[in-house]
Amino acid sequence: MQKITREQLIEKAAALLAGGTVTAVLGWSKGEFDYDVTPAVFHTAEELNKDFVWNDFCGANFSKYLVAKAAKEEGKVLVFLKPCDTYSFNQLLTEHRFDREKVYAVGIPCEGMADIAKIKEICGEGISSIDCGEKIAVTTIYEDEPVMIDAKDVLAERCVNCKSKKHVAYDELMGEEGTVIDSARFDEVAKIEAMTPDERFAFWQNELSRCIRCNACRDACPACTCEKCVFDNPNSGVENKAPANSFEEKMFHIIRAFHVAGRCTDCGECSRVCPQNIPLHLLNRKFIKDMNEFYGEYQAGEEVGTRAPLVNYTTGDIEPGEVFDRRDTDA
Amino acid sequence: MRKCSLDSVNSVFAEIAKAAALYIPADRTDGSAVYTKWEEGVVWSKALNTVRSPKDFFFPQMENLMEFRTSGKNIEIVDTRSEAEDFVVFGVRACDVKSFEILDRVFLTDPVDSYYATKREHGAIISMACTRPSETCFCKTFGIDPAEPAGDISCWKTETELFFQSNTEKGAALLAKLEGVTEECTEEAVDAQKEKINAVMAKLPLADVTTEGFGGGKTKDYFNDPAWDELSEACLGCGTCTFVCPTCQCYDIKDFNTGKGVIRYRCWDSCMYSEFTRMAHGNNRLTQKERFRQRFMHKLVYYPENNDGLFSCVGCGRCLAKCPISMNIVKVMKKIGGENK
Amino acid sequence: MQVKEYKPLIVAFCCNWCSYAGADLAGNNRLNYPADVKIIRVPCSCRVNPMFVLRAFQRGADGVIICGCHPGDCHYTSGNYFTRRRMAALFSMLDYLGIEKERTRVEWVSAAEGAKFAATMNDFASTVAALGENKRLEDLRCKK
Amino acid sequence: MNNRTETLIPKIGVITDVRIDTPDIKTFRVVTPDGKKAFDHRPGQCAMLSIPGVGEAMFSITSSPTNTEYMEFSIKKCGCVTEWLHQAEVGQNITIRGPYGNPFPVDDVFAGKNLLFIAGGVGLAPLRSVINYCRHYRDRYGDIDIVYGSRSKDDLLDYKEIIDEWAADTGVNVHLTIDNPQEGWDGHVGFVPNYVKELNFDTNKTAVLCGPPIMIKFTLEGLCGLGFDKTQIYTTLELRMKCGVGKCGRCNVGSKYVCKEGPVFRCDELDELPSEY
Repeated sequence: MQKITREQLIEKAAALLAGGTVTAVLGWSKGEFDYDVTPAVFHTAEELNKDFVWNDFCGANFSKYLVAKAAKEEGKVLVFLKPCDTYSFNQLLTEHRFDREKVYAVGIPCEGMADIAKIKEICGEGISSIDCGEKIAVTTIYEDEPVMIDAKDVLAERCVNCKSKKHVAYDELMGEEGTVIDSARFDEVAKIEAMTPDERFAFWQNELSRCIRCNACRDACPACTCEKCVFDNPNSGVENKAPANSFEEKMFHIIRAFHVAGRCTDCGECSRVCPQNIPLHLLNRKFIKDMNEFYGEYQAGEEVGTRAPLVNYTTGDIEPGEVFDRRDTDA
Repeated sequence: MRKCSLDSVNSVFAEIAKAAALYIPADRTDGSAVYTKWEEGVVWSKALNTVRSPKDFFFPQMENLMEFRTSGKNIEIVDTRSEAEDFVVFGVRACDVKSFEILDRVFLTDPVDSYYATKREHGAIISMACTRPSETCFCKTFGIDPAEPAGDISCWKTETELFFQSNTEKGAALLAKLEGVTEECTEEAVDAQKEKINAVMAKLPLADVTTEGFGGGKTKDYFNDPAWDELSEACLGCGTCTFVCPTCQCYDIKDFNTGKGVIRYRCWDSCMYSEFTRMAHGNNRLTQKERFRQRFMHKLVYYPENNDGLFSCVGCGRCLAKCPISMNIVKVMKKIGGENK
Repeated sequence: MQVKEYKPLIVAFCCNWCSYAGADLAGNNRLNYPADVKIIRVPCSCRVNPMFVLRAFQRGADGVIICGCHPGDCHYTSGNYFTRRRMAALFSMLDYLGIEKERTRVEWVSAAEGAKFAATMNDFASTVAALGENKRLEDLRCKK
Repeated sequence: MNNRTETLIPKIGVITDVRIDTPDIKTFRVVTPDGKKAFDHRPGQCAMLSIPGVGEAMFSITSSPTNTEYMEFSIKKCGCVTEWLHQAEVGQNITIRGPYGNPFPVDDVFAGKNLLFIAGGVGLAPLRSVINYCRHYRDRYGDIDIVYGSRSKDDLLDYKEIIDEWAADTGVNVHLTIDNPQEGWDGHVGFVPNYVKELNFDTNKTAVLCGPPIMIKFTLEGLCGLGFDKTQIYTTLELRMKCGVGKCGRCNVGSKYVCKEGPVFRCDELDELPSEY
């Protein structure tokens, strides 16, 4: 259950609209069921009252939408940012992808988002309603009584390993400021690192072979804001619409992860949107973990204007060959 | 009608697999179901449906069409297809079976697409009546009865037994081969099962979605609807909906230079992609709104106009479940259709 | 029939200012290194995009080595420092995906180090040869 | 399986002649390796040409169906396929498949009518096939007027053929124009739409338009201004195509596939389609 209520957010947005501070509100719009929430732009209080939602399924990171919407809207755009979204927000500002003056950012605390797949694992298909109270009450068409689920048990992976409840950017903050969390987000990476090369290869072969190259990971990623992706450009020589074989699957994901390395804030959108449940965050976290180990702790988006590790250097950097030596001696 | 007990379903699979490759829905490591080639040890999934639709078997995401060998100014065209082999797809839901009719009307109308036609000839479909539809299901909207799936053989599953009914010559021949592992039976249990399914269908949250107002000849009514702006506002332009869709059939033909020759292949394409209609001198669909509109207009207006009113959607619910931003055909139908009623 | 000895195909990206000249020197001094090392001259080692490395593997390379000026000696002042970071990250990722780490290497070779160039190539080629053909990052379409 | 037509597998075509028409347009003569015409076609139809590894693209067949020996394609350099073709030499193999699309209704609607052809730039390419077809069966048609404009004298396609053959025919009137004055040009100067208005044609004609979209738009307005009805005017559309047989799903305008139901459309039919071309 979220600490801030839907009504509080509507009230805030309506006041800012009425006061003329903003002309549009980027928010979550309700869907057919209680969990299929769609990002939407609201312009009036009526629209907000009708369709605006804030619940445990508002996972979408709005930062990337600002690139298009801030440029499109005439006035300022109000955006609600969860703590993890604020990192992407800063990162996009660092890269000059939108005009800060066009945005009014309201930080909202987040207690973690629920993963509908995990809920369905517990109560099966046929959900008729979900009530996000103290416990999540899920009613299905097959049972008379709702199934009561502890929100902790169905948290999305990225929220289980939440790295920070702290808002690193906002014009206004609702609720209390959180803190950076000492998360266990690299544990999974370390587990894979500890496997033998053969096991690692088999693991990733199994995961990446599911890729259908729908590009959802790329299109949802707040770090992927190239005007024209190399994988869409017919003149690049690597453009393709289907993963032709295991090489192309790997190439797409290695290059994508590499291109966002140092800029990826680990918001977890890639894994959330993947229709084939590929744990793409494990690729990004590998880069983050490596760079933290090689070049010192760095969190993309923590501050505006910082230099990412891959566009920086020191004269005493570790040699590519030593990377393995060090790990091998550690092991 | 014939039946077997659920405990002995593996012997049925084994019997089918003797003569043809058999694909059944099986759970994979991430928890979702996928059509998997059956062999001893592969377990039939309890999931309602697979993430990817069975259109893959007839219209794969990628298939080689031909090869070119070039030397100097000369080109040689090599047809690289090998002899097609028979295969059986088991556990296809009523909605997905219907999708083959929709694909057939595209690929089997003159001029016939031989790549697709060959696979259709060699493939047999064993369909499966639904037992636990999901909230995302809305096949009834398109006149599909999940209790009466088509296909070469239809199956019904009860708590303990599996029932078989052949619908085509191909199905009858296949069922005849299963005589040793199935037994003759009456239809009572199946009728009871059908009633059960129908009772569930009425309770589904999307039971009231209607195609009323859509169909051929409606282009002018909907094309300039201002609601397209709002609906497409959040669309990321990814291809998820088109790639999980059992009826999306747009494709691209591309060449791959291997260094030793050129492979010409075809792969799925998505009208959601910005490159979809790009030409040397420009693009006629410049924004995501136009691409988004194309997809739904095609399914709800253009396709029925060219195909006797048949809609190019079967209500399988895959796009509802998989869209990263939860925008889908149901929301579009309710918005655009609702406004224009 | 005699079995043909397996010879790995090595792609070496060499910086124009140091390593390429180093390769030249190795040649002038008649130093032996495997003929299956295909040298691609790049203006600076940091010109090597991760895509180059992957596509070399796609097109049939069994090992990829990147040679540049010694750190501090870059013709463009700092190019090879970036190479060092990028390739450390990339190679670590390839290893993470289970691709043999011995197939990739970065080596600093100056224009005066013809002998080092030849020795490096001999060593790298024999390491890769011991691994056998590149199977984990191959594109079968290119292998027919 | 042999009775099946393999729609996606092309035939080999050999370029037997390359004619440089303008600085950026060349005309290619194509036959099969045994020297025959690859397939029969009707005026206005298209063919898919490709170079393996470069791409496949749709081109209108420039030569008349009455030419039974070879096909010609006038191609302007504008994308990767066309650029490659422009470098090709005589003897180069390409692949060809077709014919695709609906032809102009030369044998029914056009029969007995006075015809007015209006083209701009490389837009003459698809019309040349119709014009030559109509000239071949001259007695079936009434007067023929041809309005053709281009950027400059050098950019006029088939200039020699137009002057030597078309203009020499009885009952064929050729009106040429270029966009800007040029030394050595004593003909008309001005844009095609304006020239059409100046020529003030009577409406007892069936008009066929082809050219850049902007020219089509204004010429159409001009013709309507002269009193033409949209049912008297035909044009051709072009969109990205991959299969040519109405299956790959990208060249549709509304429910019509340009590769199947087009590329020839009557202008009143276009009004029925959504404005997405």
